[in-house]
Amino acid sequence: MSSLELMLLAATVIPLGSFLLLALAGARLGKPLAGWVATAAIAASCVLSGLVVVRWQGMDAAARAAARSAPVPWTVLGDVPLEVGVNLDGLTVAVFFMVTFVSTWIHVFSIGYMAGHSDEIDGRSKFHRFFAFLSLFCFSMLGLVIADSLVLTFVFWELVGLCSYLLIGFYFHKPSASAAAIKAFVVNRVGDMGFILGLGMVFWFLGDLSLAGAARRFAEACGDPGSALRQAGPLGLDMATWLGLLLFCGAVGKSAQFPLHVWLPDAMEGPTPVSALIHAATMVAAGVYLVARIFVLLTPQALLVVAGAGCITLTLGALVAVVQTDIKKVLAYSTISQLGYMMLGMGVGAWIGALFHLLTHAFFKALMFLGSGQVIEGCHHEQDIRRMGGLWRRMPVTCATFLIGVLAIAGAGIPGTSVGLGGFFSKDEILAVAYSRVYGDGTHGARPHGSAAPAAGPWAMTETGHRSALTHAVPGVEHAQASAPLPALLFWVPVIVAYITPFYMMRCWWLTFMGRPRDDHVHAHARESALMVVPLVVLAAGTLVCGLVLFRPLVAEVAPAGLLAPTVDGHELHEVHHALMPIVGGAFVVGFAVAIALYARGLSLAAAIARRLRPLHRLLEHKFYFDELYGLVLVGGTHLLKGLCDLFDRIVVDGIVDALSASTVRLARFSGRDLDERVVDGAVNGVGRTTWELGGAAGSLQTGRIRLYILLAAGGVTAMVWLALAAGG
Amino acid sequence: MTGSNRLSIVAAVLVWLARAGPVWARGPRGPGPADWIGIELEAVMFYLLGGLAAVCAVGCVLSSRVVRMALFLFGALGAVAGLYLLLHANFLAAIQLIVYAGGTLVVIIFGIMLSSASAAARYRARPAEKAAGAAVGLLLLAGLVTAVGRIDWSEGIAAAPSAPTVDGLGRALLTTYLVPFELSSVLLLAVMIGAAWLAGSGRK
Amino acid sequence: MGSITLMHYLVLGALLFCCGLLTMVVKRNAVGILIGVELVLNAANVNLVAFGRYRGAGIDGQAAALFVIVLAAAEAAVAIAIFMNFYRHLTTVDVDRGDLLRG
Amino acid sequence: MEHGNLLNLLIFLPAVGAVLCLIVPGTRTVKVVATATTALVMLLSLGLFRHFAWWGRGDGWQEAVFGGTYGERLYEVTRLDWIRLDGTTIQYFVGIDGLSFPLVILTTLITFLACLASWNIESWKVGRGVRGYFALFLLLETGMIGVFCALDFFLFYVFWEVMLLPMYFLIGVWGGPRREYAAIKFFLYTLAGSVLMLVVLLAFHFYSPVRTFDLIEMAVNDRIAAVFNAETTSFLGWKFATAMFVFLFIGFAIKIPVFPFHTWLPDAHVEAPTPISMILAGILLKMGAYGLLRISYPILPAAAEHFAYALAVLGVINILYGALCAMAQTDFKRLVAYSSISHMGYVLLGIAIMTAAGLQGAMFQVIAHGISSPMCFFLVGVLYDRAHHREIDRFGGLWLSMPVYGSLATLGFFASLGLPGLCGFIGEFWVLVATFSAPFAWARPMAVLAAVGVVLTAGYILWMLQRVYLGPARPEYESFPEVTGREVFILTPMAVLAVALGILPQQTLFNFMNGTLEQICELYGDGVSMMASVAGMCLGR
Repeated sequence: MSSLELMLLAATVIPLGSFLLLALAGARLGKPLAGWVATAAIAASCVLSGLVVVRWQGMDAAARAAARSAPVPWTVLGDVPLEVGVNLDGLTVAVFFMVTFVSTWIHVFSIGYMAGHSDEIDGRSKFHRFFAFLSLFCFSMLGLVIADSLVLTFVFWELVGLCSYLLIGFYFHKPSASAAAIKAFVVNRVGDMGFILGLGMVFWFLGDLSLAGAARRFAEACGDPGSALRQAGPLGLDMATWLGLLLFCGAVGKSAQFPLHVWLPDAMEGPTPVSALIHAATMVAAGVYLVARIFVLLTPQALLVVAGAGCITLTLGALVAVVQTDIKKVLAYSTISQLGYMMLGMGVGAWIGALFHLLTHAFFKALMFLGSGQVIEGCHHEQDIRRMGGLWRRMPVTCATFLIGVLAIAGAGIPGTSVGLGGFFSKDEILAVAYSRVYGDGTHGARPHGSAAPAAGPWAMTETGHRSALTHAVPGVEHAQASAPLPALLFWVPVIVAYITPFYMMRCWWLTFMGRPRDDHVHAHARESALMVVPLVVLAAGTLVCGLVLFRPLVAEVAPAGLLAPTVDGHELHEVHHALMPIVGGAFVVGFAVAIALYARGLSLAAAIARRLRPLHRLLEHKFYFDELYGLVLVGGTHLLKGLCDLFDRIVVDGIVDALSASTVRLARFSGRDLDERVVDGAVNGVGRTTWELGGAAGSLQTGRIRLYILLAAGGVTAMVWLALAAGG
Repeated sequence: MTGSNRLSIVAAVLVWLARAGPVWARGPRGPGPADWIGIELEAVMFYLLGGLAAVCAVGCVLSSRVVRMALFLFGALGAVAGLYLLLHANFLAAIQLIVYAGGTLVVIIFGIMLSSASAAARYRARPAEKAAGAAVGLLLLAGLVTAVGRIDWSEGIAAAPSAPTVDGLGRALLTTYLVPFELSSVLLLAVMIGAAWLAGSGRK
Repeated sequence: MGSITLMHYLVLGALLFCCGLLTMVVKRNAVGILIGVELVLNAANVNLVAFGRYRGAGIDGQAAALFVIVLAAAEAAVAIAIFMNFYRHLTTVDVDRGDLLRG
Repeated sequence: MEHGNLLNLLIFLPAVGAVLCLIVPGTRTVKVVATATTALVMLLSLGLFRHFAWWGRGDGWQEAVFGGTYGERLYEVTRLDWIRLDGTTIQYFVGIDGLSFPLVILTTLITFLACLASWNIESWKVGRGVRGYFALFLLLETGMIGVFCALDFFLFYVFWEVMLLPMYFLIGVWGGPRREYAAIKFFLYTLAGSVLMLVVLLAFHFYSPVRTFDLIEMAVNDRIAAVFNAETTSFLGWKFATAMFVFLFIGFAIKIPVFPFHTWLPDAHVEAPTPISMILAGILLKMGAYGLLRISYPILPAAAEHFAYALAVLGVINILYGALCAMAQTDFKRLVAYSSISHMGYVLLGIAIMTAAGLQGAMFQVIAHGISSPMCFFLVGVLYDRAHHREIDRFGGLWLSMPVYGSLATLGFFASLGLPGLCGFIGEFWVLVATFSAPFAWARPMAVLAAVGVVLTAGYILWMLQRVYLGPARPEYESFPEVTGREVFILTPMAVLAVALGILPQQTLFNFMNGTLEQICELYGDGVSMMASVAGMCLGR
């Protein structure tokens, strides 16, 4: 293994060590120390991955390829060997650094935050348990990032889900928290069900479960017109598409895409740092990360589905976020919406843009969640923004850093220049690609990727190979679709939502920090905690600079070459960006303006509008009734089914057994003919019952009186004697 | 306790007989009054002892008090010991008396005394049970007697008289019957321990 | 009074046997049952020895009888021990009370 | 075939221990003797590793484990003539291969742990003897190890019955309130299976051109295979192979247990004392799967293929039906019992599809379930010892009052749920993936339905966890003592194995058994060639 791989591996394993230490001896370490152990662990990982980033930047393509070593065998599935290794490329390095960096500061924040939040339960401190789970999460997430095979990805994928479950349910004495934890896990499992089946398809058709091998075999199989992958499957889609779609199911669950988005808002029951780390910055982005990794296994139809899901999700999230009053719920729905943007980006082929957005989003969303945590902590667990207001006096740093986050998510920047915050570049890049796919000339599909396309790494496929594979594999309709313009909705809907995003974010910020205090009690006690401010400042700085400077090139260089969907980059980015400027450049200004206008004088104006649009408001307030629908149809259906099964078991199966036995006994008394039939039918308990009854009859002789036994025995002997005499003549 | 006196006298006689050996078996056997007397005496003794045994056995059945039963049993055992003498099994006769009268019966008496609270109590079987028992017993007896009577037993009458059997019995026990002999000693040991444990296990 | 044959002994044995059996059946006292058993065993012994005497089995019959006596003694000891236990548990010697094994 | 006496020792040492248990004085001594016996048997069984592990074989490992054909690589074989019939000889023929080896180790381990779990027998309040319990318990171990080691059908049958009776008494005498009902139900169900097996035993003997009870020879002898699988061989009007397969299947299905024959299991589990539940779920259920793989599939591959669809359907029904029923239970132990039914469905499904991956998954699931389900049952038992009831809805917040117990319980139930990194995952995943890629057209819908089971499993286990361990603490359970050292000692090996199996499936299991499983796959003959052609078509080669 190369030293880079070893460093990443070490950085992954260190949190695991921290987890074991805290799990076994956490209670003894005590309150602040346990937190610092976990923080030190993730900080060490962060330093290591920082070193990896630095070294990676200094290497040329050949050295980078050389740094990647062969995977080691893990086990065998059938006769297919499963191997594990470190998937060392720019994307891994970038995401790894992002995860460790954000995690480190969230850990620091948590020490401050959990000091007051972990002792609520029963007088027993769960402080160490929280950090143990957090360490386990870091391990799982980092493992997921470096995994180089689909199986390994799935393993860490589930572990991440487990940590999410444990952390959402951290306040498990609250029924709502444990219910939310279950919901998260089960909904994710629904997605994972598809993921498993997708892995089954990969195993079946490709016979190789490593990312690189699967991609290679996929290209080969698509190049073969007689391949089984080309056969039509259900719903008129071919098998290759189904393969990609099933794998995508996993991402739908984890990244809270429509229709499996329902778990994420509920997941806010967990402690706020958890919401920041898992349900905003890292874990939910894992779905997008997965799609990026399996991008080469997705056919045009599959990508269309991905884009569609993303488009629906981003709309849904943004609309619901508009009416939310819980500060964390607003952020949760904005996360859903942003994840939708990423998925849309993947679907339309903005591979780089989507990942870029993932990275920038991690920073500013973590920042905002921590800010909300600060607010909640400061306001004594008040989460309703309608009762806040005017907090900027009490929490100036939080207010400022939160604003930076809001600007970033809104895509604020000075149009026409390269001055802007994360979202300004990343979101607009996604929109730009969508634009070019919808209104472009369709030649992007064939355009080579340009200077950034690497020749090395598992993702490198010869452009001709892939393209010819597609043209051969997908003749006729599909080829036409591959280059055909996408539906215009895929561009216009996100653009419209890009106006909504600044609105609800500004609404949230304004209601929280600006205006007059609406609740004196909340306002009076509000204060900032020093330990918790530091991470805010660091993450705000990161939001300001890191996004564009560090990550985009790292990601861009691994983008799969020769994609059917174009990836706008470098020079071209600016071009399209400029072209789009009139459409979305001013979106954040408009959104902010509307929000401020609406809420500058408190809640009354908004309330009036809400009354006017009552049906719509209720629809949004109830999140489009998804929870109710699923609760009724899926949960209710399962409960109904479960009840039926139980009744079936009790009444029918056991009933048949018992009834057979009973009737056997009855008929046995009744008639020998019926007895025959029933015994042939073979009721187990029937035989038993009969035996039992015969035994009972014989048992009446069994008085337990020894004298009677002797008498009977003697009588038997007498009878035998006389019989013998009679027989003997 | 006249029964017991009578029985003890009989027993004393029997013991004497056992020590002396049967008078009619002494000396060379030949035709003559002595033989006749011997045969006659044997018959007399058989009917005497057999009758005693039978009477005692029937007494066992009929008496309702357990102490009396024990004494009747003693009588029956003694009578059987006498019969052993008649059958030239003098060692067995002695053993019968020593083991039964000296051992078993004492144990039984002890048993009766230890449960003295209810020893005197009479538990009577129900008449139906008695009737059924009597019927079965008599039928069985009749059956057995009929079966025995079917065969002419006179053929192999009176095998040659033998020397006192202690010597032969001892040899047989240590040669032919060595294994059962040893097994029975093991059994006795086990019974000793087991009976002690059983009798003691009720006490806590 | 003719000469005594094997039959006489066998009939006596049968009589003793039946008496023992009857004793076992009609006595509710546990000791009574034990006494019945002894009678039955004695009946068997009489037969054994008689057969040995009259059918030339020589010493074998006596040996068998000897073993029976040994076993009877052992049996009596165990039976009395059981009986003591029985009495201690149920404070009675009525075997009809010992019907815990009834079906 | 390497001869050895270790297996004889393993089989009969518990029987000796059982006799010892009957004669040593004092209940504590009895416990010590029983525990020492099971511990000794477990330690001795570890000696079997020298035949399968690389450190025991050195360079010859690969060949020893993966080489040869079915029945060639047998270890610790003892082969004695036992009963002579005319024309044939019933043999005392024991030996292990990769199929039985993990099961023997599992048996000795779980038995040892269950024996430790029996130490609080006085507190069960059944008022019955300690002596008899441990004697029967050890006798049961003899039967179980014997079943897994026997390679002669007759001997197999004998051990099968030997195992049945102690189980009947252990449930029926030391069980809960409805123990007689449960025991009788268990006994009659299993006896019904045994009777069918006896029919097959005799039929095999009389139809075979070579009079033998040797299971290996019946599988590999071409003359026997030709007669058994011929269309013209008929048994009471049915095709011979078909009839035999159905009979055997019903016998083993009762044990697994498969859907219509499963109702004995919840009753038996609920009434059985905790250690017996551990053995029942951990080992006895595995005998059905083992029997299928040892007898039905190697000897009657054609019939197996003929019934593959039916078996797969039953497997899927087991998975879904068991999960749904588990969800409906209010009794904690019943829930775990139904979850066993659900999990064993994966085993049946994996066996039914007749591919190497499926077999691997099924056998892994067998062992994994053999570790996780005793753990779950013991966890339930720990709770029952304290609360004296098992109503799920009456618990709550136990993780607060018993943090160590709560953590171990979470681990155990997540292992059962099939969380990656824990043992339950590998088996489920292998079976699902293998089913999806099986050479049967109906396999895909089956895989999809079976995958639904993954969600349902998560549903009922998490819901149970929520109701029992999470939520607000209840005052009546505040004072519950934390798990004792003995309980932790019992749980730890299972917890460690659950993790080890999940992370290192190759080193802990596949290395030992894949060779034999592939040999069994080769016996399928037609099935394998068909699979190869389909796979080749799929891969475009």
